[in-house]
Amino acid sequence: MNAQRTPKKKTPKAERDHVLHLLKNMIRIRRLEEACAELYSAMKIRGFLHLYDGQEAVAVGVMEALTAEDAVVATYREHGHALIRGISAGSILAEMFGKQEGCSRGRGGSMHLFDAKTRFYGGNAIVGGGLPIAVGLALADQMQQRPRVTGCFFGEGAVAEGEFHESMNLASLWKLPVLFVCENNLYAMGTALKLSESVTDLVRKASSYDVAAASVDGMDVLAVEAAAQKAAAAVRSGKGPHFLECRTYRFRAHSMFDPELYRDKAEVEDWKKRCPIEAFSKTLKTEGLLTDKDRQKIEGEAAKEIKEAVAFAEACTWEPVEDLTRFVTSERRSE
Amino acid sequence: MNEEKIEQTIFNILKRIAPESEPSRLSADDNIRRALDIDSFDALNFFIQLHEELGVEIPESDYGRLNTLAEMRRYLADRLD
Amino acid sequence: MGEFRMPSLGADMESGTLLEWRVKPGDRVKRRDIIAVVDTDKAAIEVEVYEDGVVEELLVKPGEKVPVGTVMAIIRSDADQPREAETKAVGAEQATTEAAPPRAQKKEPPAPPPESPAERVKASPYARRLAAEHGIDLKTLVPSGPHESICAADVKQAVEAAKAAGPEEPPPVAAPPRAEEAPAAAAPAPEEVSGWKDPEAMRRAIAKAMARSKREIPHYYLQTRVDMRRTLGWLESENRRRSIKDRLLPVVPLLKAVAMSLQEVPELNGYWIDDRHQPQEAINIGIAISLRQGGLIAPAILDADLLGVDELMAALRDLITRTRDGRLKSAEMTAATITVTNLGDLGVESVFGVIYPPQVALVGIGKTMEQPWAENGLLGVRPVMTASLSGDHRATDGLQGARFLDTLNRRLQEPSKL
Amino acid sequence: MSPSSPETMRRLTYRDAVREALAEAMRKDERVFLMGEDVGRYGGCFAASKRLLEEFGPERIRDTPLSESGFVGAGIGAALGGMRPIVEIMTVNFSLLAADQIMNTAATYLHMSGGQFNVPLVIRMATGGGRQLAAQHSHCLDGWYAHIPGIRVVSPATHEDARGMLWTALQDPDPVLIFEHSGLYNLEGELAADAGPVDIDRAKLCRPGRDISIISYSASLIKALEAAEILSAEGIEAEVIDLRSLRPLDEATFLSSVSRTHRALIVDEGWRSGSISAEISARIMEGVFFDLDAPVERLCSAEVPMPYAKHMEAAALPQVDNIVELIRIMVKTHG
Repeated sequence: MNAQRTPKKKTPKAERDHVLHLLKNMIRIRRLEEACAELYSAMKIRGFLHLYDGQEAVAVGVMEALTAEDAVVATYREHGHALIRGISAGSILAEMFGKQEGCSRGRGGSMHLFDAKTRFYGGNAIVGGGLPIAVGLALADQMQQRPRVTGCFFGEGAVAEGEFHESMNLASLWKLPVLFVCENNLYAMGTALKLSESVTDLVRKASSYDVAAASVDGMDVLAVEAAAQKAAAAVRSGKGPHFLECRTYRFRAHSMFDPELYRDKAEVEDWKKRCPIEAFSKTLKTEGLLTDKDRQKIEGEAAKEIKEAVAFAEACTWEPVEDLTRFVTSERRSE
Repeated sequence: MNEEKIEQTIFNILKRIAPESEPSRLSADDNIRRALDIDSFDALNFFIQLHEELGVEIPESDYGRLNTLAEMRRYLADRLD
Repeated sequence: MGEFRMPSLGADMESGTLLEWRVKPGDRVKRRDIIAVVDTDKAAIEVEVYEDGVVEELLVKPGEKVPVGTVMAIIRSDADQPREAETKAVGAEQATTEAAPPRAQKKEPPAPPPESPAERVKASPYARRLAAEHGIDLKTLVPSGPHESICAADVKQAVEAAKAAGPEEPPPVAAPPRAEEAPAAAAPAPEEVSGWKDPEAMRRAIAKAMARSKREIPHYYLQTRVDMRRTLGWLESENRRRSIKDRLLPVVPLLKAVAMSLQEVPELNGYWIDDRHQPQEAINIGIAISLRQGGLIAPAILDADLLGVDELMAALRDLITRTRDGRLKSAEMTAATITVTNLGDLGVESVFGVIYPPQVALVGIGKTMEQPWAENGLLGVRPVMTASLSGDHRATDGLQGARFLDTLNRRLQEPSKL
Repeated sequence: MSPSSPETMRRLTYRDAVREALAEAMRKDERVFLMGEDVGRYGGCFAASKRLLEEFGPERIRDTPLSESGFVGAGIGAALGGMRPIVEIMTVNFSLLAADQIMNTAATYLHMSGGQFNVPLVIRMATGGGRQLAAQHSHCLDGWYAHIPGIRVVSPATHEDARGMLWTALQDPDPVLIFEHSGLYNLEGELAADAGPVDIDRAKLCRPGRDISIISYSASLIKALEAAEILSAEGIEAEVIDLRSLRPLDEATFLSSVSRTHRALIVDEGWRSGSISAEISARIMEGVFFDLDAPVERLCSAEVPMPYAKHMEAAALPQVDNIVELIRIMVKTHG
């Protein structure tokens, strides 16, 4: 798990290990998602599958600001968050295979990754539904005087939901320790932000609830990390909730069954030029922090991790059908 | 309710439980369970029916005092007045 | 050598139509390149390839609709040699199987002769059951129930009337004999077994089953003495709270303990069939019930492990009543996975029972009686019951049997958990 | 069942019983807190939490904004975070604003997470009609919630249950919905001085009888008992069963009753179509068909949104007279 760090300077020559660690985490996510796409086409993974390609800098940067004690609430596009939070690629893939060794025993699938050990509260597939949960987790921390932060990820589509507004208000009203991370990738499925919001400046919306709010380039992992560190430190010190908009873009379709009729190919290509992995690599090379050999080593390790994870998931087992009705109510109550 | 009526009720129930027997031939001090080959399930049924017909609630701890016709007549008469 | 297959692009996608190839044979492709456009029911979707190599052959033409998984192209990876196209038509057959399978000739079953409304008697299910039990013809009754239906009261009245008229009422168990199999034998039985055959036939059936058991099954026997103080104390306090009709018989906690112990020692619960030990998941406890007219039968309480003590008592009462009335269901006759025989009522101290084939164990319950009992160096008087186990040595060994009796004993020391 | 002596009994309203239960729970377990609209300074819409603010303070008697989805979700989060929240929703109609959180989150978390995250949350709400509150404050949706696996649904009809169910519900590891009928709050009744927790999953035989089983719950139970009293004078002995819990349904109790009386009437304030009464009727058919001496009958609310006018509302709800008349027909025999 990531130790809490103080914010870093933009030219972190002394931080070579750290920047390589960030780069590697983004590459790990990318390779995991590529494997998912392939396994979906091969029918190993079913249901809805939402991939994170392009947005890696957000999960990687924000997770640096959270400690093991903190909680994470995520959405249905959460493979990357789960992986960086510390859930193994093997148990993530096993979950998507529907195997009982999966992190949710195969009961959740791609959209519902859960893990008690890392306080990872899903995998919530109702847009906006996770926000009140994060508010409640923070309320419990506040009432029990625990200096924890609840990191709550959601897309800009959730901003149109009533639960966004109810949660902003509650968190601000009660000064709750929530770090709201809005991943603005410009499209709620296929509807552009400008076609669904009268006010497209999301920071203004959060500010209207007196929630401290900022916007950051979500394609720049160092910028995300710095902003998240600052926000998390404020939240942890009892200053109430923070809202961080990360402007980002998803490179792939919304889900596997999406012909992408709603956006221009050119737009996608433009954003791809700002790929958080390649752009960061380039900067690091220029600054002499990354060599081709470093990159090869990272790629090799990531490929090995994912390859082993796929093999693990393949070897996992199916839960017996007799167990179908388990986990509807708790077993320690029902005798 | 008089003892004769009680006895008739007991006979009727026993006859239902052990149709091949002739309860009226029992003597007052015969052990009924042994004489009519009544097992614990039949015995429970006997008490249930006695309860239904006479409305007497017999605690389990009293079962041991109800082995013979004479004992039953006395016990029930005490509770039925 | 790689095969590029029609991908599955959604949980509900069964097939897709190739719209265009973005590559031609000889083209070099890289992992994640878009090489084809496929039309699904929803829209045209670009499809990527997952390996590096050279397109060797395209097997599906634009416009063709093929099922998910059909090989659409052969990609030669750099390590492969070029090859002859011997298996090129892998997907061709699937590609042409779009035609609907020949429709089976649907044959209408002959219509049953229409029942005239006048013949149909309107009677409640309960009234029908009572009428069947007492041999009353519903057509002879005057309906007084709701919706002009015959209700139970109508049947009861007819039964009373018949009693008053004729003194010679046949006992209910004397229904005509039917050719049933032996108790617990695995023969198919009718839906409901009504009435028992004459004592001689039953005797012969028992003789057959028991002789087979002693001939084929190498029995081993174990027994243990169980301090029943806690169980009886628990039972007494339970029964004190209950009205007569809800009281539990002492055999009920015993059955519950047996069922729970079988969960822990499942080897004893099941069959020996086809030279093979076949433990069963369902715990159906056969209860040896003696019949007043002689003989015995061991129908089963199904899924006894899933029943609480009250349900178990209800099931037992129901089973005994119906056994003695001759109204058992076929499943109850054949489904027992183990048998419990309780001879304690008759003062027998311990039982060494004969296993009902194809079961592999039988539990014997003796009389509970006060006996001297030493514990922690002190001598006291306790109600003691001897439990025994007859085991089929082909299926299990004394170790399992011993574990079972030990578990049973422990269960009976914690009656509140039953 | 044992009759307590008069000096240990006392008279109080159903509302008082609810309030006592709340106060006791707060005193016994400091993780317990009450949250909802106007529960604090106002004292609760139905005055169930009157003066609790003085004893427990605004942290634990927590007024919320009008954000049902937000604060029910926050209750779920707080439960996940180790608290034992009691969330009050003013009326069942308002609970529909939080239906997403109840159904998509509270009821699913344990299962989606493969058994990792249980939600020990209690939600109380007022239900039912009879007070001329018209079509947006009067419905009886207890049975509607009973459709959902993953939650428990209880409907206390008696003072004993109003007093005793809350604590047991708080001990349950899973979400429990408690429906308090608004028509019962003012009802006075007897309660033992030492009344305490009661089970929340068994039906209860309230009145023995041989001729027919009346199966009911909540305020309809009171009407059923009144009807049974009237019928008794005519020689018809109705057995009355209080379901108490609608999920799980204790079918053993009502099936055993029907198998003795051979007739069943279900009185349910919910609408007839797709109701809990339909479920009970089906289970009777499945379980004891051959014991039935008459078709199972149901008395439900008329299938209209609740009208305002007093006489119309009365006609829409099952009433004592309806019960009496229907039973007279059902048990009609040779006489």
